[in-house]
Amino acid sequence: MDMTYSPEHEAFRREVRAGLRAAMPAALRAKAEVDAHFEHDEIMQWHRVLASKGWVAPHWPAAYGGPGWDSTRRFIFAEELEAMGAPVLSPFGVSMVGPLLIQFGNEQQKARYLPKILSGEEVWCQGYSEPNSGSDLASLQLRAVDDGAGHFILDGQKTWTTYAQYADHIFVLARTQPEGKPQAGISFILCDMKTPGITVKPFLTTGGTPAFCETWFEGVKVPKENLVGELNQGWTYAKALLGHERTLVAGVGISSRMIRRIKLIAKDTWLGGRPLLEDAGYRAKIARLEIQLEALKMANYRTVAAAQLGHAPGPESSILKLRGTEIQQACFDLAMEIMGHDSLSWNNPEGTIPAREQSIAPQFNYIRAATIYAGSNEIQKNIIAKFILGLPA
Amino acid sequence: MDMTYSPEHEAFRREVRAGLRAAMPAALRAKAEVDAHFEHDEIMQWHRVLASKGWVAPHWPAAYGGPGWDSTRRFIFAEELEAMGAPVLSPFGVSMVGPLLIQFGNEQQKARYLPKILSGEEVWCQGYSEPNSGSDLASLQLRAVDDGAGHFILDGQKTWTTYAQYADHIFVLARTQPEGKPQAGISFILCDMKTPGITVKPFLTTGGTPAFCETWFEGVKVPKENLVGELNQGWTYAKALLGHERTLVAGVGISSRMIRRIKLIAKDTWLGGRPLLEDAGYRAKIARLEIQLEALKMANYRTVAAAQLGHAPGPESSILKLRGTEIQQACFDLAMEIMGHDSLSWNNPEGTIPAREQSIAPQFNYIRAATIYAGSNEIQKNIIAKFILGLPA
Amino acid sequence: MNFELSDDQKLLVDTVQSFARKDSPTTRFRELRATEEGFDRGVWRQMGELGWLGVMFPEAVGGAGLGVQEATLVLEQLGATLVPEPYLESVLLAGTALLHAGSDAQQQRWLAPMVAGETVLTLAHTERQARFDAFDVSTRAERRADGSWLLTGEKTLVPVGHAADALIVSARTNGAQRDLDGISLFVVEPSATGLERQRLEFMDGHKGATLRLRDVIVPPDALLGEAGQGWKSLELALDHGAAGTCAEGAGLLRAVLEMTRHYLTERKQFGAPIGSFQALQHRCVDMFVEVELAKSTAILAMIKASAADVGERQRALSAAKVTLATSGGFVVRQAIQLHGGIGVTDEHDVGLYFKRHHTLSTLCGDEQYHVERFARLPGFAPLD
Amino acid sequence: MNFELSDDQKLLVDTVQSFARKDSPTTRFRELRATEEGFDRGVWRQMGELGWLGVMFPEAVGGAGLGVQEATLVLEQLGATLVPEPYLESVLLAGTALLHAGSDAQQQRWLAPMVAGETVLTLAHTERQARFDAFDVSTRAERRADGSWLLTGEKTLVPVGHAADALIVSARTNGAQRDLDGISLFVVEPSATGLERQRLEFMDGHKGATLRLRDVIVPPDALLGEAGQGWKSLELALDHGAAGTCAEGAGLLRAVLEMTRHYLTERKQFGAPIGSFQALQHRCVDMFVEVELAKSTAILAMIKASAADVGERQRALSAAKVTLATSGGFVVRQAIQLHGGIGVTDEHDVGLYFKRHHTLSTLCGDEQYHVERFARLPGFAPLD
Repeated sequence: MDMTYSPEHEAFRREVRAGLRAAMPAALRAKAEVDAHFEHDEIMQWHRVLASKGWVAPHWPAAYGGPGWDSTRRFIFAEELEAMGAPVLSPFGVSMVGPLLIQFGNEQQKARYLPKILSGEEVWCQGYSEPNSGSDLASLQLRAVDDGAGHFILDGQKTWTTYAQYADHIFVLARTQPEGKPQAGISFILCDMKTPGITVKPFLTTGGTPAFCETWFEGVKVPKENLVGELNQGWTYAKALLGHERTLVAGVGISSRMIRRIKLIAKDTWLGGRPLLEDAGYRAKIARLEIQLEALKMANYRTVAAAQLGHAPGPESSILKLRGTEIQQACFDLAMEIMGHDSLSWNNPEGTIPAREQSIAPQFNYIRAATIYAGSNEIQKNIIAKFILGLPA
Repeated sequence: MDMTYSPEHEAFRREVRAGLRAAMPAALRAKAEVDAHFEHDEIMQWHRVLASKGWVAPHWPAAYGGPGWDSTRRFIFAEELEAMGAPVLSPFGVSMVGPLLIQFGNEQQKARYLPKILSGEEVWCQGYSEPNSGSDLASLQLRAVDDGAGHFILDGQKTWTTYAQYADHIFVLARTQPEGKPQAGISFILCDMKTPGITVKPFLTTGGTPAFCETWFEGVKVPKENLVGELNQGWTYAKALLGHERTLVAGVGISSRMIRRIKLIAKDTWLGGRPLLEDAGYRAKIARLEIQLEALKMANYRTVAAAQLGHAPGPESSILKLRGTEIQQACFDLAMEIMGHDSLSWNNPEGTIPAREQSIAPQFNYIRAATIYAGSNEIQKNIIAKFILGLPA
Repeated sequence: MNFELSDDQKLLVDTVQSFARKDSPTTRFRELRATEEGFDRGVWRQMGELGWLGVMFPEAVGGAGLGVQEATLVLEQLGATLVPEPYLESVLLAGTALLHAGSDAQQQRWLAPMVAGETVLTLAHTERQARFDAFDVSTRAERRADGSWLLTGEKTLVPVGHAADALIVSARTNGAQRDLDGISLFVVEPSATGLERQRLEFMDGHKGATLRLRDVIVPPDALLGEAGQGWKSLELALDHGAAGTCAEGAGLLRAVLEMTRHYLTERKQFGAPIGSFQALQHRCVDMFVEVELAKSTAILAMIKASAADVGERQRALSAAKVTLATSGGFVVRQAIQLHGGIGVTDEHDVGLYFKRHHTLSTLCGDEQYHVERFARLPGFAPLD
Repeated sequence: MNFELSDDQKLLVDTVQSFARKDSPTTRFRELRATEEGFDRGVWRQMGELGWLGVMFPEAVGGAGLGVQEATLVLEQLGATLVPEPYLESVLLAGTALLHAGSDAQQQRWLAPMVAGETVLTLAHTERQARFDAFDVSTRAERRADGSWLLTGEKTLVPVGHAADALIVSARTNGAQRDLDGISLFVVEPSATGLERQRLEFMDGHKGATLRLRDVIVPPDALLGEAGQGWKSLELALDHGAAGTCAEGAGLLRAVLEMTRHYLTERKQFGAPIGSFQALQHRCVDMFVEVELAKSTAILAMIKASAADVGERQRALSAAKVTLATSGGFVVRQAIQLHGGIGVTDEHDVGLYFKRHHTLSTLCGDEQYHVERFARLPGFAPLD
């Protein structure tokens, strides 16, 4: 067992680090330095920068425009992105519908959609959850009815359609068969957001940003060629996607960067006439959190190393989302605690509180969603209890 | 709202404090001072001391030998006992079968048993749990069959019969009707431990003491007059008992004394060249635990004060066992932590570690039972979810 | 020992509760958080007329001559529906300082109109380097030849600082920066020249200001009490404020529990109310336990806030503040988790309670501050 | 980056695992804990013959010339069934000290017979006032005219102290009590006059002794390395020991999880296996998560225990020790809780694992010690 990277991988790290630093526009770099919040257009700007280097979709096969990296290189690249505090790309195109089309789409669909996902010309959003179908996603009710004239007619409502207001396309899970086992009657359909009958209404999160939308479909006419794979197999496709790139869901790099940020805040915060970072009690609090992250990081490395050897993810990989999101929340809890009175400030003009603290309070609120979205942690526990521990039903 | 006691109650406190101090034999006092473990015969010695003062059973009606105190006096008395680290009396006679007989027994039963419970001449144990009936107590299988000649014949096995090896009598829940709802076929039966067919086998707890026994019944012949109340109503009687004296289950006084003990240990423990009690980090750990106890203490006071006014226990009383036992465990966790290497010592000769630390390690192990016995904390939560929060089944 | 409310207290609580539920549901808070002031001076006046603002002040200033217990009982009810009027700041914090340190004339001038609901007050003590040590004062006040005072310094993130008709400002008249001695309290009116108020948004939707005092001149009678002797009054004000946060927190947490219980009963997934799933049931029970503990320590705080012995008072208040932060922190976090996605939308109330809880935990000393204070008090020593 | 075992490691692990499962189930531990020594010298000899005791030592003393990684892999397997032979003390702790500080001759004399399984060793560094600061040494050693050394002091609660054929004792040859400089390591044999060993029971069923050194005279060659320069070796020995506790703990915790999982599947109440109740399922998942984290940091410890950079080594080891204590503490506590009543009987194994976990968490520095050490290491500084 060893934790060193091969010389080739070390060289790769140096190369992408230098490449990323050189490529990042000054305005983004300035924001990254104080971990400021990135707006949608800044994220897309960064998307185009990465696209110009062919680095938008590390996990796509080279045939579709991926850089052809092995899994360790992909992990190193992600670590470097996170370490520099780069904007996080919208996952819906690059990480979700893209890989799904590569695996299950037909050639026309791939040719039509993949290049524009890579280039950033087209932005995607996801239509999974509905007001009455959250944890119980398979109960979804948005209907897609074959009109016998080459179209599906979509009727219903999606919610939590993140950044739908900026999206050119949406991929939806729709009910194409009302009878039988709920999972068996769902299809995966692509839909142009400009199609008549679609209404998007952004709503504020507790973080104060319009991250989510409600999206209504009323008689929305979608060409049948927008069906991905086979009719009524959408659930299978969506599930297949869930296992992808588990090592990224832990958010280890993001939390590492956050702990660094906490320490820098602590250095500039006063307690008893000296920097709070020098207080033994607070040092211990930060250390405990950092140790939790070290443990998770090791579980993550184990998964990465197994992937590099082509092994299936081990049981340790199933804890990554669960514990990773808890640690993300704990980071913001601790940051808010350390900020003291500053933590009460909300989106005030620059200079009210230090720049590095500015986006903490909104994120402290929004990060509560981390243990809810992408399969709530309770659902994750149900899955582990059943499929990994084999506990009786 | 106020937290002062009436002058009468304050006078009462002074009186019982002085009375208890004067009455406690020197050998017991010496052990209490360092919170040493009391053996069964020492507990019974203390029982007889209290009996001589009429203070064994504060909650019994005066007609049966209780001192006639109001609920606040009873609480004060318990506080004083706990504060002085007095041995805790065996509850099976005084707190369990005694009150049950007073409420549901007939005159002959009361006359036969109550005086000897008070005097300590007869020791009782409890036969509830069975190997396959723990949390699901109502599934118990020990049979009591009417032999048509004035007896029940008992066959089966009880377990966790605490201190059965010292007991003169046992009260059992026995199945007198095999059909129908399990709860409806259970009777409450008293049994002399010298009856032929009873076998008692003490077993060690993880604390290293033989606190528990397994008790087998093979053709044990019990006079039918030993049935308490009506046939098949035993479950109702046992349940009625559960609500009694909730304010004592929190163990607030015991935990208060334990926190004092932790501080005294911390004072005599070295860390970095000075007493550990002077270390800010450990002070904070102790303070956090003490604050948890303060909160519980207030919930306890609320229950006591409501009882004094004759009100039914409020919702706060249902948290007492749950949180009280968690705090008891946390006390021993912290004591062990503070003891450092001393916590590894196990029943070694005096002088190996300080006298005040001597019984901590065994209790640290045994106290794990606190969240299991008397209705595991999981069962408590089921009950609160259903009956207090009214959550759907 | 008695935790029942007196008949008078019961009447007061019922009235305030009925106002909070009927006249000030969270929709009113939502409307007001979008406004410049963040609260309604008309409602404030009404509170004055109903006597709520004066419960803890003497009759001489129009009060009812009751105590902190009654004021915190009012605040507990207001907390349940997030009533945004500045009761905590104006009554418990600034009010205490004026009551304890102010002369009769000063009380007539600044306390009486607040009791009547005509003005709002606030306490401006926070400085960046001080964190929660209110005695760490770098704002300076110098006595001028004519007896007036010259104030210089900055007070950060003062709740209600944007709207207060008078601000109680702590300033150092002598001693080193972290001395208990040498702290003085001054009443500063917003019209004072050299006073800059930068209006601020708070996370919980309340408003405030950072104050910059640049050679602000206040008249001789702006000094409350003796020069340099302000610490005891400031400390008491913050302790009363702490009791207020615990009381408001208790009201808030009960509402959060009820909201969650209700959601668990109504929301269906997998063909059943989600409150029928045992893991969520037990979580809700854990919340219930913490709410009862927070409520119990809030009662402790209400009772002991006026204890004659400072050690006894602070032991109770610190225990309550820590419990508000820890028990309450668990409750509001789990409340969002159990609400699922809807819990992180601004449309749902649970997030508003989450935010307000953070404010209440932070003001007047956070969890760590109070753990450490508790461990330093005389009552912490083991009785040998 | 690779966490697969090499073929040699795999063979070693399989052999030890098979021994632990087949030849040393917990029943063997139960028998031995009732004996005076607490372990079996015959089995120890066998371990020597199989090469397990020498994996991390050079071929010159009969070892395999591998590293700490292999030794901790052995210990991980032994931990799963509570194998009571003193591998941790003899190989990781005392062995490291001898390897790092001893001359060739000293290694031949004391290490070689241990590697062969003929003797057991232990490290005697604990003093009451020192807590986990092993540099806080009050035991004194004075050089006598003839070059021999006179040792005076007390070492408390030394695991294996009752049985060790040679003890590595830390003593101060100069400097103040808490100086890093001036600490020396001596080999003391039990026959030394003036050495009193009071045999002791440990909570986990292991045995040890408190050592009283009353003018114990040891020959000149009992000193390992340079006088006064023992700290680095002692520190390394304790770090290797820490890695050992984490590895043994990882084996132990996996066994505890499996035991609990099995019990949840078998035990029926209310007409169903209790593992079908969601609240208990989620608890078991929480245990699973913590076991994976403890295992992950144990791997980290195994790998970094021999890192050249002390800061890097200690960062990994302290993280692993803290995780062993916190994650492991949760696991063993919940294991007992989920076992219910049977879990607090001495008859059931889960209590034995609970006790051993406490020892492993405590030896070589407890949770708080390692949290603070982690926070003092250079790697803790924020990279600006």
